[in-house]
Amino acid sequence: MADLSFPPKRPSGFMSSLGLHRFHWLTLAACATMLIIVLMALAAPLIAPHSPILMNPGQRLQPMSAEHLLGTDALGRDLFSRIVYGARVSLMVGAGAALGALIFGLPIGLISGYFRMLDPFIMRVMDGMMAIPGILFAVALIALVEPSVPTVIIAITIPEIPLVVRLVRARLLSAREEPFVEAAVTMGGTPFSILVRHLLPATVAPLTIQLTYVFAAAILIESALSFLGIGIGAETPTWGNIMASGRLYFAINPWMILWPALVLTLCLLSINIIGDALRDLLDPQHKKRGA
Amino acid sequence: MPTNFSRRWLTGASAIAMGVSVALAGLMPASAQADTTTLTAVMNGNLRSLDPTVSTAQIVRTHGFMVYDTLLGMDEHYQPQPQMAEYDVSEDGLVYTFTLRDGLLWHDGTPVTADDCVASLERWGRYDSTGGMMMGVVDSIEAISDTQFVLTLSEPFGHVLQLIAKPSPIPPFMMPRHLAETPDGEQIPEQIGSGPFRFVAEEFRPGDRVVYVRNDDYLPRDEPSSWTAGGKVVHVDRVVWQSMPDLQTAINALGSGDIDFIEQLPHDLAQVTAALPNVEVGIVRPVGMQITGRMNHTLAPFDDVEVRQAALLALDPEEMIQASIGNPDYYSVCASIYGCGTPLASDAGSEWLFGDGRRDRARELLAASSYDGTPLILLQQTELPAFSPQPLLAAQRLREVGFNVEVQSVDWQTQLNRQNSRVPVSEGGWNMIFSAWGITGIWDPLISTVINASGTGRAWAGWPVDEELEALRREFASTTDPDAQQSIARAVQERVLEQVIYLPMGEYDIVSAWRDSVQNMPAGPLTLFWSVSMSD
Amino acid sequence: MYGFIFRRLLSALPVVFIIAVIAFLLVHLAPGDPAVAIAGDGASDDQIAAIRRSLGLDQPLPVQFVTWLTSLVQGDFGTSMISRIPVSQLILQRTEPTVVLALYAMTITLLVAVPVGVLAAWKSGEWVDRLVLAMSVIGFSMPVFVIGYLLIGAFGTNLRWFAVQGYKSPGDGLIPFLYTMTLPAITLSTTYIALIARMTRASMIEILGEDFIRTARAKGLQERQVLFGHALRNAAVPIITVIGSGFAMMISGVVITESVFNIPGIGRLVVDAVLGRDYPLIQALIVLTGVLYVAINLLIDIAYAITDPRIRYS
Amino acid sequence: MSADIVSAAASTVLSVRDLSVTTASGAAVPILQGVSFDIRAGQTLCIVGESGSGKSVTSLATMGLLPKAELSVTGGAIFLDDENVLDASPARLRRLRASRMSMIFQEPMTALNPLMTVGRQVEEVLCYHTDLQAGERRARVIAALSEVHLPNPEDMALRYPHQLSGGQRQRVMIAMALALNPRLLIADEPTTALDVSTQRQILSLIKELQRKHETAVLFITHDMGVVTDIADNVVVMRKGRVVEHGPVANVIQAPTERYTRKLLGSIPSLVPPMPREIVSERLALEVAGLEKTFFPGGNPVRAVQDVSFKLGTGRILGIVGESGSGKSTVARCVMLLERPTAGSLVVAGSDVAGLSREALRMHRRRIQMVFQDPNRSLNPRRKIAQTMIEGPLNYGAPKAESLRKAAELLELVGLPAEALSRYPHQFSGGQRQRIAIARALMLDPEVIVADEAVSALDVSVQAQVIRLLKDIRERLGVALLFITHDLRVAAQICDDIIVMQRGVVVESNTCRAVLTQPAHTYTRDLIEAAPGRDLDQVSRRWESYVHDID
Repeated sequence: MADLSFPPKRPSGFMSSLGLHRFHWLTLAACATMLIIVLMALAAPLIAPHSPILMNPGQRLQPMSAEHLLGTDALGRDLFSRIVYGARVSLMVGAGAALGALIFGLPIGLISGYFRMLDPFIMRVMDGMMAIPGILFAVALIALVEPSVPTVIIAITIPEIPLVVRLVRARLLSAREEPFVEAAVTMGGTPFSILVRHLLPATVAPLTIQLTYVFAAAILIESALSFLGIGIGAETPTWGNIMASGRLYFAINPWMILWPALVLTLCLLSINIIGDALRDLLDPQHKKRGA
Repeated sequence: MPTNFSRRWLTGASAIAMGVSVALAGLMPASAQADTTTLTAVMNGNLRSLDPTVSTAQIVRTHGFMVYDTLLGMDEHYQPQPQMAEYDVSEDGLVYTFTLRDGLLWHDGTPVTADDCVASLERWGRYDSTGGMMMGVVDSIEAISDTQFVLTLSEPFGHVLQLIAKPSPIPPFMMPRHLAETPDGEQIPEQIGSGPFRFVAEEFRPGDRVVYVRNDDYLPRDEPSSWTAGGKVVHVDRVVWQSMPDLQTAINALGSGDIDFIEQLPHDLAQVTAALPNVEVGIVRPVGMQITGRMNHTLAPFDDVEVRQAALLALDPEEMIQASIGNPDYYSVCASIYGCGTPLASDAGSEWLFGDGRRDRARELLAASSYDGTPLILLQQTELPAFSPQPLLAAQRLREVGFNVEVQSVDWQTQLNRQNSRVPVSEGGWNMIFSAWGITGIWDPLISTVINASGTGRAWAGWPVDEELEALRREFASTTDPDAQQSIARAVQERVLEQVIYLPMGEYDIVSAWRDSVQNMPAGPLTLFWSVSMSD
Repeated sequence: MYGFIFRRLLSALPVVFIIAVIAFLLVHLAPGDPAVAIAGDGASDDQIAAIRRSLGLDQPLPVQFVTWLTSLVQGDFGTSMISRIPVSQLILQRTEPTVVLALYAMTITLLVAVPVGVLAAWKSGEWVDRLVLAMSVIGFSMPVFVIGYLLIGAFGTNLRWFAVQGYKSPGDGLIPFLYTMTLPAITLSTTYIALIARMTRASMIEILGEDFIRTARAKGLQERQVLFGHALRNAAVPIITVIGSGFAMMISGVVITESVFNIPGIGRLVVDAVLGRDYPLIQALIVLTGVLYVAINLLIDIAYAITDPRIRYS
Repeated sequence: MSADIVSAAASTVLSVRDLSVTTASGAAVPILQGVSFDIRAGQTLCIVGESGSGKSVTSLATMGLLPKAELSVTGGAIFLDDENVLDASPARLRRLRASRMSMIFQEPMTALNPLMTVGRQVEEVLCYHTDLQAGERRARVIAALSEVHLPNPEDMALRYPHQLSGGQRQRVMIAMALALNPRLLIADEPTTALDVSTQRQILSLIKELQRKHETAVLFITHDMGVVTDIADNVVVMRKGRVVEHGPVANVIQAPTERYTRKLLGSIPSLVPPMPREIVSERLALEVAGLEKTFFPGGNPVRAVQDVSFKLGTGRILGIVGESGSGKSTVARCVMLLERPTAGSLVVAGSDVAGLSREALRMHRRRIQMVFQDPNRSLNPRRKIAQTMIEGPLNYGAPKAESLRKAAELLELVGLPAEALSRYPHQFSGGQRQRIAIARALMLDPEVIVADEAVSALDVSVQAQVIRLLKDIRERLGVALLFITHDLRVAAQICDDIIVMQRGVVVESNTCRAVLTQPAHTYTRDLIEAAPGRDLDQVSRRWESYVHDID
């Protein structure tokens, strides 16, 4: 028969496509930066020369020196050590928000996309949640409850949930129309088996991409909340509250804000670049469209 | 403020090419109010509530002194002086007769009557805790004519005049009767006083700006101005309180001439601010603020005096104040719970605050005490820089002597909310807070709410109970002899420190900054806007 | 067309109701007591209890909700618990600066982002495109307040080209307005420019791959006409949609920008209201921004229907 | 084929000489190699070839519309009236477009700007290339629209593309292309997306206008039938090269190349083979009074009305009709992917129309489906093995046994068993459709519904798949409901045919009867409109070449 010629066996599937040769150098640099930041967070006690919380009122507002690489803050705490430890909470907030958005957004999105009866109600509630600006919600919730790492994560996560729900639902609705899903129906698939085998996998790629952006957004919002004075407590260093506490001293020593801002920006830049790379990788159609 | 704007614009324009600036300056709007002098000030805190009889917030009190007047004023020697009224005391010290000055008018044009003042005093007595104490011994207050009223005591009380003259925490401001009779719990509906400034309600934007204009009908006394006493002569047409939540922004604005005065400068920035051209930095409030730590006496472990003592001994007042103020020029440390250098100041009980080996004693005391290692909750407010570092430093020092501490950072309003709640720690309660009290609010044992140890709702958050201390305060109240007052004050101080009613953690000056066009800023227990003038 | 608008309006109603419910619950279920905030530091229990009674905070929650919703429907937002000024008046006082700031920022955004996005799409894959992409990612990654501080430091304090803080309305004259509001507007628009330039690029690239663009080129049209006459109009729908959904983003930018530049707008009112526990004000602000969001997206849907005859005629 | 570049004769409008195109990025993969041909004024040259042959690239290169980032011309010349367009500046090229050469495209749906009235789109050509005043332009637009026989041209000019039918849109495209009487018209598969009757009208319109304006036409198509109907000369292309080139009569009647013969041999004949005997009286599927009404936006649309038919075991029943005739809705109702509004559905003796959800699931195994687009009917994330055994696993079959069966069935459809461990994207379109057929067989169904199952395939692959389906029917005795718009395909595979028009059955009979003695005018029109009626004998002559290995 004519079309029996097989194409050569090419690497297939997601894992093998992770071959590094497929990445732009920028993506590799972003991955390396994130790796360094994650390592910095994990090995903070080994890296930081000082305690991030021990104060020394006699050593306030010191300039950069061998003893204090980036100087000290208004309480005489070592700025470099605080930035190193700050990576912990900032990453935790990002990961927590991404995970939270996934844990709540995915099931709600699946329910909404699959059980059409509930869909109008769920979507109206989601519309209502979307209509309230995230920062307004977070500011209100944190100020009204109590600022702690979990509260901040919850306050940042909740406004992200509707976005995830909409994404999952939209993906599900379009996947339902795919002939291969109809084929699964004709082959006697149960709603559950179709959901697990055909619909859920279709949401993985867009969801992964979306979650990287949630991750970045969460870190950014945490810093904004700290800036407004309603973030995580001052004992726990976060990049946001380091900047917030440096705010008063911008005229004396702008680096108290600029160093953490630099690290924060680098981190977010890396996450965004990784998100874009994932999009190119996991959503080839999008790549074709060029975004 | 087109005038201000023009000035700033010209400053800015000098930086760019001359030709361009000349061309652009031609486009500037003409100054509409060039002959009006306006003093624009950035105050510490936002004026949200306007009722100075209800709120103890300092900004509301400052507002009170703009719009309202008091029967008596307090001069720089802490002495009561006639202001709206002259007074006369009977031989036995039980009958006080007040006679209003002639020509006093409310801002709505009606004359001030004795009736109004009686109602105002009664309202004050219901809200001010020390005022309430005095009302306990007042037999009657009655108007005997339009300009005279009589206050009769049922038993001797040594501080009637001081309380009526006191500038803190709730001064007895005079207002028309219909305002003074606003039901309890409600704020007065409008701002009508007899003070040197009128409040411009139409221009009030909470959180943004408050506008006052000179009260042209005000009759200043003839004596020279001294604190809240003497002649309140106003030389500016308008005073605008501009909110600037970001102090860095405020300093930028002062440098560019957008504003004329910053009430409270972060101490760390005093130097850079002073270096700005045409800007001066100084102290207009010679009585400063005391950093006050407070334990919750109703909850374990601080219901045990030995644990409280251990905590007090673990802390070093010098270091605590240094943590937020830094520059030694701007702070002082003393044992006095009445403020350093006040008439009643002494070093009684100073061994609790100073000396070597306190740390070790703290450790021993704690080890022997009932403390079981339960984590303490320290609230840290993050908004007001003067006393936001102390909880962090305290936590560090307390940990070093064996306490288990958790710091919870909150905004200022949250701290207020939580400090006023007596619930257990598990339900959002607290063990220790830090705040700052103006010296005028603590400068004698009677006025000072901080040492109110009645355990009732009239005490400040923390609700200490100490009958011996209360007995001393009552004794102080009824004593009129200055020497006896001195010795009772010493005893009170010793008792306060020994029982660790609260933690006096040093005193700081309030550093202000102003444009050099602002002249003769008056000294006072609060920032006052009479006497000041502006040059071009 | 009218049927379409009517249907959209109808579907917006339950959303508005849900916004109201969320706003009320958020404020009332959380701990925190406005009475304490009014009384200030050093207030006694008795004073606080009296204030609480006078504010109606001792009523059961459902009663408070019904009372609030009833007056809300009648257009009465209540009175600020803190300053005792009607909430509507407080909000009106603050509306102009925010609207002016937002419009100025939006003007800058559209003037910059759309041409830049079109350029990037046209030169897709070339260095201009990469530069635009890189700038947009950086724009996303910088906290708004850092951008604000950098701009103040460079153009305010150092070069003295612009004011460092404050608000001037366009009524104060064009030059004072530009002098004061340009830095805040740039600060606010940075993230937006990044977003919309990116969206424009993506949307344009998609449209430029469409058959009718090939038709337009086959007709011999110039690239300018192809890009702006044919492609941009078709690409506009997703761009406009982003402007709508980015509204929430703008609000968060406004909150920060107004704090940094000391602009007496809604953003700062939000923070003040929350920190002061001013329940009626918080609720009103949440409901109003929510309704505004719904309204803007409604308008965008209608604008969408107007640009696209396929919707208009169905 | 002469490779030497000679100056084109005076009457030659387009002369392509030795044109070579490669991919622009990465390794330069050749797309076109040494393509040469000429077209003279008033003549039509057809380029015919299967997908990937490079026929569209040739046309885009001529217009200067190659996507620069992807493809680049590496050699040769394209003379338009002695001017080498490859050397023309971008500005000159823009001038040439529409005025000297213009182009119409395959998809009239997407080739027009949806946000602009069609009149405005035609006017744009005049705006850019002429100095006419607004009033004159408008008159010219109306004239151009009436020249392509659009009714009410004044009214049409104000309409948006979505308000026109597919045929009308293509007429607008032609009006736009010919508005300035260009010397050359390039038509890239202009009728592929249209129904046969519309196709016939558009082809005659192009011929009419060509005769009127002496236009040279470069016509690109994959359909040999269209070629015989309109071409003067033919270029047969394959994998970027010209395989055969000459006057249409020569190429069709006496092809010299094997590939041309194979193409010709693959064309299904409109004359059905002799009917097969009915081997079993058993009915696999019986449909009676089937109705389906949709409610888009609240208004009822009766997509299918009173459709009844019987399908015996081992038989193939074709449903033919143009787009919108309701044939696919019938298929979806039979599969119960749509619940019918009314009617009965009896599969192997049991009525299934009103089954409960679980009973329905148990029923589904007896009737399976092959979808139109093999790219989308296999889950791209799942291996062939997973896709194949999904059905049996759903019904509780053991995995090992299912895998064995999958391997057997793959072999049956002509694929090796190791295909099981691969992903769909590793196969060609034809291979994927074979897999889809094998999958449908996994559950031993009584009936297979094939909805346009060969429409998306190249003609040579199509012939192979048709043969496979017939073969399977022969070996397994399964009944086949075959939905198609292509009468030629239906003629080759069906035992019986029902013809549908606007939701109703207009004719129903044996295949031979329907195609040789159509009773209904609609059927007659359909047969009439099928292009290349005289190809049948040619096609039969080269039938044996269909199975050439490429």
